[in-house]
Amino acid sequence: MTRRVRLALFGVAACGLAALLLWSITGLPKFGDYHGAYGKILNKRAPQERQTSNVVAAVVFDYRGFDTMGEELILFAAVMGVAMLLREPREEEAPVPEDPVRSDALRAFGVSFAGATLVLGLWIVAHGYVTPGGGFQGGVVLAAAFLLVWLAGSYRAYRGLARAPFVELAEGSGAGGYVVIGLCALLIGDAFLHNLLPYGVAGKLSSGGSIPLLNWASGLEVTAAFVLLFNEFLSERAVLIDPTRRPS
Amino acid sequence: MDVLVPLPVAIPLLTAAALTAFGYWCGRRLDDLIAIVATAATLVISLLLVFRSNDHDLVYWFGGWKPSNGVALGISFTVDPGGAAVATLVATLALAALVFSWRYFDEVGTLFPVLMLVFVGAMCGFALAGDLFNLFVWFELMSVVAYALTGYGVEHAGPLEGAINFAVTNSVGSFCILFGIGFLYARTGALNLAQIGEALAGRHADGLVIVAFTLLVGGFMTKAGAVPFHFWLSDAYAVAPVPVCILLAGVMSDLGLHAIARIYWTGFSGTLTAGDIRPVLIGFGLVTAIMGGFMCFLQRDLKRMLAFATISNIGAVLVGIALLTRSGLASSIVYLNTNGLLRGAAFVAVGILVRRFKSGDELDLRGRGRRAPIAGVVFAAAGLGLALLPPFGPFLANALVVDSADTLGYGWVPPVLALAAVLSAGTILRAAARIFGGLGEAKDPLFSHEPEESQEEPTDTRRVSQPLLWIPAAALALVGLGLVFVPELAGHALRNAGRLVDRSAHARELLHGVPPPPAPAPSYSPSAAAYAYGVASTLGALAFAAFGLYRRRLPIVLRRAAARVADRPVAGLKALHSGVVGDYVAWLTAGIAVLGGAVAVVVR
Amino acid sequence: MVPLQATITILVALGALAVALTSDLVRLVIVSSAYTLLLVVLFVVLQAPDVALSMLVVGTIGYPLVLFVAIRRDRADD
Amino acid sequence: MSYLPFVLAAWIFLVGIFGIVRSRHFIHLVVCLSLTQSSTYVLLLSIGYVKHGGAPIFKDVPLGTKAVDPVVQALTLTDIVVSVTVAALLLALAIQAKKHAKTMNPDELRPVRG
Repeated sequence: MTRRVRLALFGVAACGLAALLLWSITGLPKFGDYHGAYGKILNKRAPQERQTSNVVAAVVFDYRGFDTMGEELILFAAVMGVAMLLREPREEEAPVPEDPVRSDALRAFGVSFAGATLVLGLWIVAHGYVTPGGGFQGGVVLAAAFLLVWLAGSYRAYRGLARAPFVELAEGSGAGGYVVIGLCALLIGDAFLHNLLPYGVAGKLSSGGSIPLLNWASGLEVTAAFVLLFNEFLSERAVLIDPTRRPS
Repeated sequence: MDVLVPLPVAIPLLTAAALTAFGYWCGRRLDDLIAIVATAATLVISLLLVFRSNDHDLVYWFGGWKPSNGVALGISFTVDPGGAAVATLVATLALAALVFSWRYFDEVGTLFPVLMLVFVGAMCGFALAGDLFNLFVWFELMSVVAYALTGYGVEHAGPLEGAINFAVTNSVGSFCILFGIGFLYARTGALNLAQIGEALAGRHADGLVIVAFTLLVGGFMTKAGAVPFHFWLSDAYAVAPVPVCILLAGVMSDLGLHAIARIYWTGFSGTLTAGDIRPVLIGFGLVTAIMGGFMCFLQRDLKRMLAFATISNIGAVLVGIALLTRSGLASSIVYLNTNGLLRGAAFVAVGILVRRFKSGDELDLRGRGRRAPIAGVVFAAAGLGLALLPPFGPFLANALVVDSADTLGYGWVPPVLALAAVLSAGTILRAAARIFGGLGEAKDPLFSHEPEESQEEPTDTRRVSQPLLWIPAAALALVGLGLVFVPELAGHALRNAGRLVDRSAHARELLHGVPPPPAPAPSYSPSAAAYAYGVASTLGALAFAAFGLYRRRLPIVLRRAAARVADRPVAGLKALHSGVVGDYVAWLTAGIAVLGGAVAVVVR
Repeated sequence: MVPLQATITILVALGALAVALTSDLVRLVIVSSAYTLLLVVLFVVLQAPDVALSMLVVGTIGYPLVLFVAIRRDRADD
Repeated sequence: MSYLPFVLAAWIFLVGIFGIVRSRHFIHLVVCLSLTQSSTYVLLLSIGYVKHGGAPIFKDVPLGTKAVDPVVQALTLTDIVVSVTVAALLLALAIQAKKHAKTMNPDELRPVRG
């Protein structure tokens, strides 16, 4: 199929699809007139039942916590997939990138900036169920703190911070921890992912029952996944497949 | 609530996470072994769930969030024997694949078993999900793993192209699904499939419902590989490593259809009547079955051949579902399970050939397969099973379709299905005869290009012990053929289908916890007409295999006439499968538009 | 529908078109980052601060990085 | 006017697919795929919007204040973070295509098909 034919086919098809989509849009409730029961009920129930002021977090980590487990595993699997796809053949010795930054002042600035980012990330994770934020968003920020060390500091210092086996341990623990919390409820006779802890008082960091646990597990998982992802992309060598790992 | 229900998902996923966390400290071999044990445990639990859900569906609410006043607050798994059987199929095929791939992927450390385990968990979750968005999450998870595994052979253009085409088309398909979910959520305020069904039931189907149905079905057809959403499938399955193909072709494609059946019956059957939708879906199914069979005939690359055979089978399963009757649904359950096992067995046989002879090319392997007799027997047995040979599973499934189609006045459907079986199974038998019997000619200009040289090889062939190769092949073939001897298999399938078809009873059980009274399994025996179709298609497949082998010995007049009729369509069909992702996405868009237009016309 | 919502809606629509039509890769990164920021604003307007924060961290950290590395790989071998 | 955000979602969806179909470069293609995905966020959030409703966070406002739908936000929130890693997976494939097949043009990376 030539480009021209392809675009012609798409043009006709897209007109049909556009007509379908517009047709269905006329059946939607008007913008702002939504009356679905699910969200309304949760908005009413979650702050009382779960002592979480952020209902979105309650949905993510409690009412629909099982979805989040799946999403977390998507993240996990995608990063594992990247590691597999970007592996180097073992014979090829990838060169270690040189340290591009020469100015000590810049380094000091970068490292302190990384520290600030780290604190910000922790804060976003920690307050996820009180105010906007949570493990997913905060995890990305935490990974960015590591990235800043790479950008501003030396590659070697970064490798020291983000040693592959430990990042893998963190990633596996984050993903596995979520499942384990679910299984713990099963062990004590409740449903999978049933709440384990007392709820506390809404607005406090100790509120929300199991939500903080799951939140931190996700935060760990997302941080580790993004650090691994950045590792793979920046060094473009197989950090995960260490030839020393097994006698070959 | 049954404590076993979350385990088919939790066990493989937790094991995958643990292998990643501690992989550095645990030795090689151990991780393969752990993966195999975890998959075996998943298999046992899924099988237990088949039996436990025999009398009534097992409804499981995650987090203990039971519905209040008919509004689902949390996420449910709805386990019926059909869904549990699919989960069992997933675990069975994965077990065979992991045994077969012992020491196969040493190069990537723990990554391969980890990804396979996640794949298993995702597919089990998909098979059991009762919540539309949850279904979508598992869909995404299994897709992501499948893209990565397909692209395993990164040093060659084929796997990269296959994986990219796979990823892009399926992602677009998944966005269509998410759009459909959004539309349904706007209308019903629900994500639970049964609750959506309750909200839609009895209302007139307007544009929103029709388009939501179209987008969901179109998206899942992309995963299943129904024409014209199928182009990515042959590119991907032809290049993925054999152990991955076992899962992709054996069950992942069928899962898309499993989802379509569930979504129609639980969600839409109260508003879109079967009589309206039936012709549209049957049309898509038949075109898929014939097109897949025809393209199958043109292949010499065995993996690509089996990929098109998968497409042809998918068409047949889709027709079973598309009849929108209890028998049709029962047929699809039987078909999906037995065909999946047989296709998996055929892929293992191809894997044995690739490992032994470093080639997956029918012409190149001519006669050389005599030195791998077990692979030959498995391959031929799979071919005969897929050719609807009585009394095996595919025949039984087809028999259910034959009877149901006759009563609906669709008596012309079974002959077309039999033709599709002749085309695809005949081609598999042709390859079996040429490779393992040395029959036929050594060249055929009609065939597509020969496979790339990128056939993946194990790190060291000598270290692989032979039983690890042929035991999975033989086991899958035996289970696939032997499944039909389960007492009252068709009766159980019919009873299970009957529970899914009764939408309001199903919703009452799910949302209000009122289980329907257990119904006895009806007894079923295939009619004489069904036997006639079975015998005819088996003989037809054998004749077609002979035709494929000795086509060039036909009288020259006949061949010229055939060339005049067939050459241009053949060239056109080959050209359509261009391998360019832009083309595929354009076809996908066209497919959605046609599907939506057709549904709109029949409903209005 | 208030004017603010209408304005940001139209801006996002134009941004999407710009992303699809930009072929130059470096410009693409800039255009798609701008598009992401427009989405962040839209999500805030739609009263979804959590989602906006998600989009913000992803649009400023995740996407630019992987895109830049991919572009460098693309340029490296030419 | 009252359907504008939904039309926007449909528009982004179609424009994104258009970008994929006409793309001559894998990186552009991946960006267009993410663009298409963003249409689903716009759709879901617009559906859940309630006029004069606040964010579903009841920290400094009394309980029972009118708020938008929290469920659609939960669905999109995680998906956004996940989408980067999926895009990264595709880019990894594209990087390898460049390395081993020396092209990032989908039209050129084409073993003979049929």
